[in-house]
Amino acid sequence: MATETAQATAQRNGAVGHLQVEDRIWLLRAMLMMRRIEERAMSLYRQGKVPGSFYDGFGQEAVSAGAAFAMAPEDRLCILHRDLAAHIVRGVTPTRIFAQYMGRATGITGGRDGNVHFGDYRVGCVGMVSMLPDMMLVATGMAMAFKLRGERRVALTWFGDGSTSRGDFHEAMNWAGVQRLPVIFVLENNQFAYSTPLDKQFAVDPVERAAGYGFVGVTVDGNDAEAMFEATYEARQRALAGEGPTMIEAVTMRMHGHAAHDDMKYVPKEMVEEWRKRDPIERQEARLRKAGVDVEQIDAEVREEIDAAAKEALSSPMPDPSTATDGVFCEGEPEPLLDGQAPWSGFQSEAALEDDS
Amino acid sequence: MATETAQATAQRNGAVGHLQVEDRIWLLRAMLMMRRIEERAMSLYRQGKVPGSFYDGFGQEAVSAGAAFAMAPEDRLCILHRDLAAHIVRGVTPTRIFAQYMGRATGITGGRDGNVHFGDYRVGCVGMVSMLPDMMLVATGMAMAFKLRGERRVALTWFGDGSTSRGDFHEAMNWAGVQRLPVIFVLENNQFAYSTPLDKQFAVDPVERAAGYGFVGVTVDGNDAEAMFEATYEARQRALAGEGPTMIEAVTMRMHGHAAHDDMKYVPKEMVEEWRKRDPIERQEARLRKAGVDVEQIDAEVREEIDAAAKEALSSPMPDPSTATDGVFCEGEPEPLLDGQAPWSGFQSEAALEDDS
Amino acid sequence: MAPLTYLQAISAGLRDEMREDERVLLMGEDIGVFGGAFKVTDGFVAEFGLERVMDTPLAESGIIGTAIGAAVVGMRPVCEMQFSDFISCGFDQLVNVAGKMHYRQGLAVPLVVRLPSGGGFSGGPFHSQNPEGWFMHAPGIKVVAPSTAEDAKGLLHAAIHDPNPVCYMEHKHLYRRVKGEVSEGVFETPLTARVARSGSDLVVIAYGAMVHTALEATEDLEGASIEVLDLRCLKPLDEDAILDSVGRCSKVVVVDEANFTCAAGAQVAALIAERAFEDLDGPVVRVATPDVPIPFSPPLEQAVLPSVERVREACRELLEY
Amino acid sequence: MAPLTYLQAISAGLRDEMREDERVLLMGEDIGVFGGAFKVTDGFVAEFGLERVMDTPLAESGIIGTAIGAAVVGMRPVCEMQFSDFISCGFDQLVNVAGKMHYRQGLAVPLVVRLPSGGGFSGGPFHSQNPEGWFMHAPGIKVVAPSTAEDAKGLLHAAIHDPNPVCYMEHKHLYRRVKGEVSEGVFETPLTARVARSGSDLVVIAYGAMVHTALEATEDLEGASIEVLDLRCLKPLDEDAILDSVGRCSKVVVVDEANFTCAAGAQVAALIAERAFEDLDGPVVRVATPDVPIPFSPPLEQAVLPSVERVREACRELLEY
Ligand SMILES: Cc1ncc(C[n+]2csc(CCOP(=O)(O)OP(=O)(O)O)c2C)c(N)n1
Ligand SMILES: Cc1ncc(C[n+]2csc(CCOP(=O)(O)OP(=O)(O)O)c2C)c(N)n1
Ligand SMILES: [Mg+2]
Ligand SMILES: [Mg+2]
Repeated sequence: MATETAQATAQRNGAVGHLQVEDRIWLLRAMLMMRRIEERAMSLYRQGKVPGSFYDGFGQEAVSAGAAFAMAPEDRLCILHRDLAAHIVRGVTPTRIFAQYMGRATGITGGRDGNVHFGDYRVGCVGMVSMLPDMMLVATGMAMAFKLRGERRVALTWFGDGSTSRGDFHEAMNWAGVQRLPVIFVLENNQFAYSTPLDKQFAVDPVERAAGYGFVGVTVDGNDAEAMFEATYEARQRALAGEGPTMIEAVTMRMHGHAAHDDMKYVPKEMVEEWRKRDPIERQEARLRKAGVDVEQIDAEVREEIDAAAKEALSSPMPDPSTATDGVFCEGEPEPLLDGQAPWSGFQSEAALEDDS
Repeated sequence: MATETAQATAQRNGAVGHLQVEDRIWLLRAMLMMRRIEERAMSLYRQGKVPGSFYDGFGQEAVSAGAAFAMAPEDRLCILHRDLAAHIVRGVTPTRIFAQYMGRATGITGGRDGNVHFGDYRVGCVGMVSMLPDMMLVATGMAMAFKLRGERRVALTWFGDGSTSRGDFHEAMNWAGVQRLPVIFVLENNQFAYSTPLDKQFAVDPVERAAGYGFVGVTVDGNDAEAMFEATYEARQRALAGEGPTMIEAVTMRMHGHAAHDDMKYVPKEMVEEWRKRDPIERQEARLRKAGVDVEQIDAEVREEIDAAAKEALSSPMPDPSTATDGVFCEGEPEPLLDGQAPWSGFQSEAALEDDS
Repeated sequence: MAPLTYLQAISAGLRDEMREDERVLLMGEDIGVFGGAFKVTDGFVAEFGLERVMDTPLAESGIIGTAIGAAVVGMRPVCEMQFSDFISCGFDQLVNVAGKMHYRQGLAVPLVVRLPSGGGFSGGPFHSQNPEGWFMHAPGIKVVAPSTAEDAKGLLHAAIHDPNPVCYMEHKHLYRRVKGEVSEGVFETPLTARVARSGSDLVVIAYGAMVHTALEATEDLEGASIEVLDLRCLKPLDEDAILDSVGRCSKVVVVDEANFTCAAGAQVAALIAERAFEDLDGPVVRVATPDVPIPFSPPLEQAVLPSVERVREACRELLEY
Repeated sequence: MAPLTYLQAISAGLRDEMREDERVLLMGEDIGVFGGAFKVTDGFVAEFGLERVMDTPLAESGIIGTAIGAAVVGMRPVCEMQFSDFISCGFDQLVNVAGKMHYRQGLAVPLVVRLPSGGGFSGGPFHSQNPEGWFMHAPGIKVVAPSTAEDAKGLLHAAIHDPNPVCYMEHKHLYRRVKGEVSEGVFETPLTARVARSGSDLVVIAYGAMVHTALEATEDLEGASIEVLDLRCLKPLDEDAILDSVGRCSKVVVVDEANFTCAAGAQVAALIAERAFEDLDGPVVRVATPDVPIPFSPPLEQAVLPSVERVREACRELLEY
């Protein structure tokens, strides 16, 4: 199986134009939410309100927004540390995200885990561990269960260029290929792993390896939310059709340092300049302006929502120290993963059709 | 980089005819030694003289004999559990091998480790651990040191089809590719991993993956010792020329069970029959008969040597229990890896040339 | 009631759970068509099919990691490590992903990892390890270690029904050497210690294979009344049972087969030194394998593994204290 | 003599060893161009070049495994884990390949693994662990844990010159908080314990960051004379020093930051209960982090890590015993 661009496959499958204007607005909104939340979180961090360190995905918003947008409520996701928009798409509220960053009792992990290390099982997500890319195997295992039970569900996870060097990348890719599982691997190639450039991680672009595992690898402009949606949509169709996994390489750029403390001296200025011209949000805004949408209005709404959310989170309580050792073990019945929000209009129409029949 | 057969590259590099008759006899002798030692060890096992379990490489003798034969004294090897001929080529005596199997004080590990889990650092080898394919990383690290120090040396290790599923396979392949290290990875594809057939381990032949790591992958008839030599010879030349790693897939068949206890019910009879016709030793014998060599004589000599070795090993002492806890830590200066035997006539002539100059 | 070997009891337990609950999924290397390196799942494919008795790739991190994924979406995976030694290759997924999941985000990981462990048959450094101590030290993981056929089945039931990751230590040396009456059908052994023999002069605390070593070593010690406490569950540790035995016997020998430093026995001895100090009439004596890889050759292996003689000697000395 | 922070002392030690011995090779993620996540190797590339200060792929098994290969052919690799937590991903290579190599075949593995460990700064469950107990339980591996700047440099020298695999536990919370006089040039700290403060009524045994907690907690305990023993080397354990302190003080509190069960402190307490029983005038008290992942939020983290107050309380109670 040769590598192909998402566009190419898109044409082949005639899978273009899945997005209505409302969907394209949703994508913009999700990306704006991510950016505004992270901007605000960064200033809260500088004010000492966010403990530990802080990681963001500035400039990469399209990767998580576009991919998550193509996933159905019953699908399951492992969201990584540059993928805040995916949490938004699934229905996690900004208030709980701020509370999470600030280690409040009302955050997704209730202060047990930090910053971006979270996932809300109530919306079908399993929170990432720090060890990269361990979640590739967890996602593969979820897909394995779906296949065993004959369920029409797909698992998806993101992972970075650096984490492709870890053994778990290989064990997951190989396992998913051997068992032809309904799983989507989104490689977030943002040019760096902390300070380490690509050529120290691999001699050949990892998307080329998909074929060596027996499935499709596609390369997508990771700064184009709609292209990300299309590629993920197709990957999901393949998975549902029993054609196995897909690896999607989203080519993008980490526009901020690895974490709050990192001044990224090691990144050539020109490189950042180059990529700044390809901002995924400006790109989506331009598209929607052409379509006559008032994007300023949307940003204003987002900012308002974020202000309110931050305020609410700031006034929410810290966890009670007396609960610090609770819940190491589960007692009683395990909580099931619940379905998440799936705002793409296509799902509603599909649902409608099913209701009719 | 596309995959190619050893024959093809052999022609291209005009690298044929490296083997003199004496070399081809050496290859036969090494394979015969391996087979006769393992036959004898198996009967010693059945007599209860070999503790634990016993693994052999019946039918795979060409893989280790041919590859090891292409390595120079100063090269370093990690030999695996189906590769006894490689120990013979490097100069480990049958007596010490029998003593190793029987857990005697005079075995390579002095009874500390068992059966095939050994390697003699005095002949440039690092003994395998059971965890597969951990030694791929150790070999890669040796090659890394050679490159850092600007030494003209190559590291080589073998590993099985099943062990390609482990993360360490990937971490080693990737690391060696990124750093373009002088290391040779010999994939011993013997159709099974214990009872597990290939299609449960990978969807695509792993040799196809070499390109995805940025280096050459070649497929060789693993039952042809001379083809194994040629492919390894070329790989070593590439490594010395700074062209990085090579992965050699030796296609062969595990003709016995995984270990002494395994009746291999899970292997189709016809498959074994098919492969029996391709016995690597008979093949080498046929070649040498054509060349007028008295192969029966060679086998007779080997049997004699093996008889004497087994006898000597049987009379050698068991380790002293009072030493059981000695040597967990190294005290004093580490022992260096020493050079091994390298019987290929090409090395002698090379050496001769150097002496002249 | 039928007399079963320890190994047959594990098989019977697995079969019952597979029949009772279709969420139970067996995963491992060579467990399907071949029936497992030790034949624990022999014949399972015929009854349950290749999908539920899954021959996996040779990839321990993959086995644990995918099992975690299956567990969080409602399966009840039971993973077999071909030898417990190989869990080192799946260590990260087990301690970091499975062990910390529920505490971090309230998501349970009902996962059982079967770990054929222990030495005594010339398995050598890589087929004889007792890794339980590593997992006792990893938060969020339970560890059980049956010593009898009955408990092998009962603890397996408990482990599979537990909503948490459980390391099920099955001692290879007991597989065929230990035989006993095992109740038919499904029953559960509580995650608590068991008094294997009650006594009043001294208690030997052990688990797994060492319970049998302890019983044999103390069968007849010049008429002394020796209690043997079988821990059965190492994490959480049954502290009450330990303190109760020590309170009644006042002298303690703690035995484990694992390497000495930071072993389960160290935790047990430390517990006693802190919480039963006043009950003690002598030092808390430990018998364990020294900090050495398990050698292959019989005379060497016998020299390092805790023997009946060593345990008897330790008890005799302590009785005389 | 110049006052250096704990972190500067580690850097100085590494620099000295790099200058002294060209076989010394530094390997790790982001240690070269970037100078390391904690800037321990800041500026090293300029002096030693990219080859000897190697930015590796993101692959811990690869780092340990290739370092082993380099070590057996004569290099002296010093590997940095970006956080000690990530050693779980290189666990197998360290315990099975490096740890057992010399015993099995007489081949030494002179390898140092630098493990930035410990909590106290909201690092959360994956950036705060203290994994030393796992490696104390693995034969063939040494474990050192400096608590002062002087020892940070001296123990690094000892570790790099040791022909065995050594886990060098550097506590992140001490990096910039601890400062002290450090001798210039190359010197070695022996792998033995150090009396941080001598006393006669009670001894607190600790290592790493907990040494400072212990010193602060016992500075002024109603005039009681409290000894603080800094273990410095956890494997091999300095048993003589421990038994000597206990012999003189008769009361012991063992403190470690690691999770309670099977921690280094369990081994120390068990040692005392077996070998110093007659010297004891009270229970062997332990203070450690309970068996819980280290939570991120400050009030939760403070609640689980051993605090000055908890240690003081434990000492006070034991003194009254
Ligand atoms: C197994 C492992 N080793 C080291 C780290 C420390 N670390 C955190 S993020 C990071 C870089 C990750 O790079 P990449 O995979 O490209 O993801 P990105 O942050 O660029 O999205 C590293 C080395 C880790 N998280 N996991
Ligand atoms: C990491 C690891 N897991 C499991 C095993 C147990 N085991 C020993 S040999 C073997 C099969 C190996 O198959 P392959 O790699 O093809 O080598 P072969 O024996 O066929 O030469 C297995 C599963 C092991 N040695 N290492
Ligand atoms: Mg990246
Ligand atoms: Mg094989």
